[in-house]
Amino acid sequence: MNFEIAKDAIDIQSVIDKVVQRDAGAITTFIGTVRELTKGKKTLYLVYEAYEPMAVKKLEQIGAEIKERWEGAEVAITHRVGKLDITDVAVVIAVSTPHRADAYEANRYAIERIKEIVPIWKKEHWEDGQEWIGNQLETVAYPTGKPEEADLNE
Amino acid sequence: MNFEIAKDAIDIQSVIDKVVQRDAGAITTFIGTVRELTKGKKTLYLVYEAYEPMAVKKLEQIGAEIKERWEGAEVAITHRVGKLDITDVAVVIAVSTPHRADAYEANRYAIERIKEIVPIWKKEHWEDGQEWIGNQLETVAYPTGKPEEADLNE
Amino acid sequence: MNKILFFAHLRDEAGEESISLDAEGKTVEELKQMVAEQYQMKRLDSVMTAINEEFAPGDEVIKAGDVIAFIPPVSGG
Amino acid sequence: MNKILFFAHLRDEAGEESISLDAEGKTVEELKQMVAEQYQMKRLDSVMTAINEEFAPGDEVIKAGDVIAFIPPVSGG
Repeated sequence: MNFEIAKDAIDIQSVIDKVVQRDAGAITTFIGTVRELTKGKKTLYLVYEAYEPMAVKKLEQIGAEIKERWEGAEVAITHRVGKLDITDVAVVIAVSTPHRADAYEANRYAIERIKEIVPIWKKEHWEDGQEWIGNQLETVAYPTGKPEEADLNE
Repeated sequence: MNFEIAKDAIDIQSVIDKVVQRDAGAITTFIGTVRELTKGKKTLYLVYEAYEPMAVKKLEQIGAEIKERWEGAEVAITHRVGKLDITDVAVVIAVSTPHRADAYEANRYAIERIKEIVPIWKKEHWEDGQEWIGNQLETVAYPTGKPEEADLNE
Repeated sequence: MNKILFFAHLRDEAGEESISLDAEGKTVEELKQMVAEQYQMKRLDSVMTAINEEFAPGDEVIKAGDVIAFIPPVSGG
Repeated sequence: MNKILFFAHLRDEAGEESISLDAEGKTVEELKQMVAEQYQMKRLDSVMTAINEEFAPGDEVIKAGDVIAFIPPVSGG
């Protein structure tokens, strides 16, 4: 199973092991970690939620897209759900390819696609509140159950 | 010691651990592995040799260049020397940054710089011979002690 | 009957993980409007819809037994 | 005296990991020529030179005690 949703800490090496191949000269990994500061605001922890069966299907789709675009690529992705503390690993993407340029490009493609089509959401918890983060660019936020005046007039 | 030459197998996780930071949201790694086929020719194994003290200095220099260009970046690089078999890990580059685009770019920069300035050489061993590989683009090769006619006329 | 799944802020607004209702013959858009009124949900416009774990356009007609999920803008990664 | 280090194919050609000779006052280019003749090495043109573990230009003058390394095009990574 190269594409997984995990409830516990992700073992990075085991994700890498899935893409090792004799004809690969390069493996890239992307490790998304929980950052303490976003625009000066201090995060205490995050909670990730997934629509799990669909999320796995969409991760598989991303893998298929990559194999079609980058010849000889192997891909494995594990995304964690539940409560994550600062520096915890939320997602690991491993891509192997014969040559290194492809490994970087295909890996970058994977994270961008995750942020577009994979049904996973994060809720940020700060000292003064919490919020479901609205989209992958972190520009749209949906305050939990408490619409702001501005939202009502949108 | 974020910049090392290793004589034994590289523990990838331990390289990653060196760049974990509370203000990083992204860690990228590049893992260079020994590929079996290069341009249809079958490699049996590789031997890497380094001018070790200078290689460490040059890896440190690359780290300093990255920290100057990408704010908030942390970098760790370990390159292995000695005999490596197919799929063995030759080099691990880990870069953490607050935002993901930087983590990819800075990591890519590191591997390209390694191939330019770090005094490490690989000797490929095939069924029918062996050869010190001449440069990072793998376009110039130096047959071991047996110059070809073409080389003499260069 | 159809199962309707809510996630993220929609789950908080609905106060439910899922509901059951009969949406057979309705389009995705019609169902959205119905649910938005019933649960006083805002911003369903920016929410995508999945039928049986695959994204579906607003004019797709729902069949009996289809599982519908409302997918707010995602923020994984 | 100066220590001269060889690597990769140069080591194979020289048959030595290192040699000692007096290069004080010579430029890097002059030393290269001298060594190339003595060890019948080709392609020293494409070889870089390090003095005390730092790359040095061809016109740099070698001092007593400097450690010189000839650095063939690298192929790590």
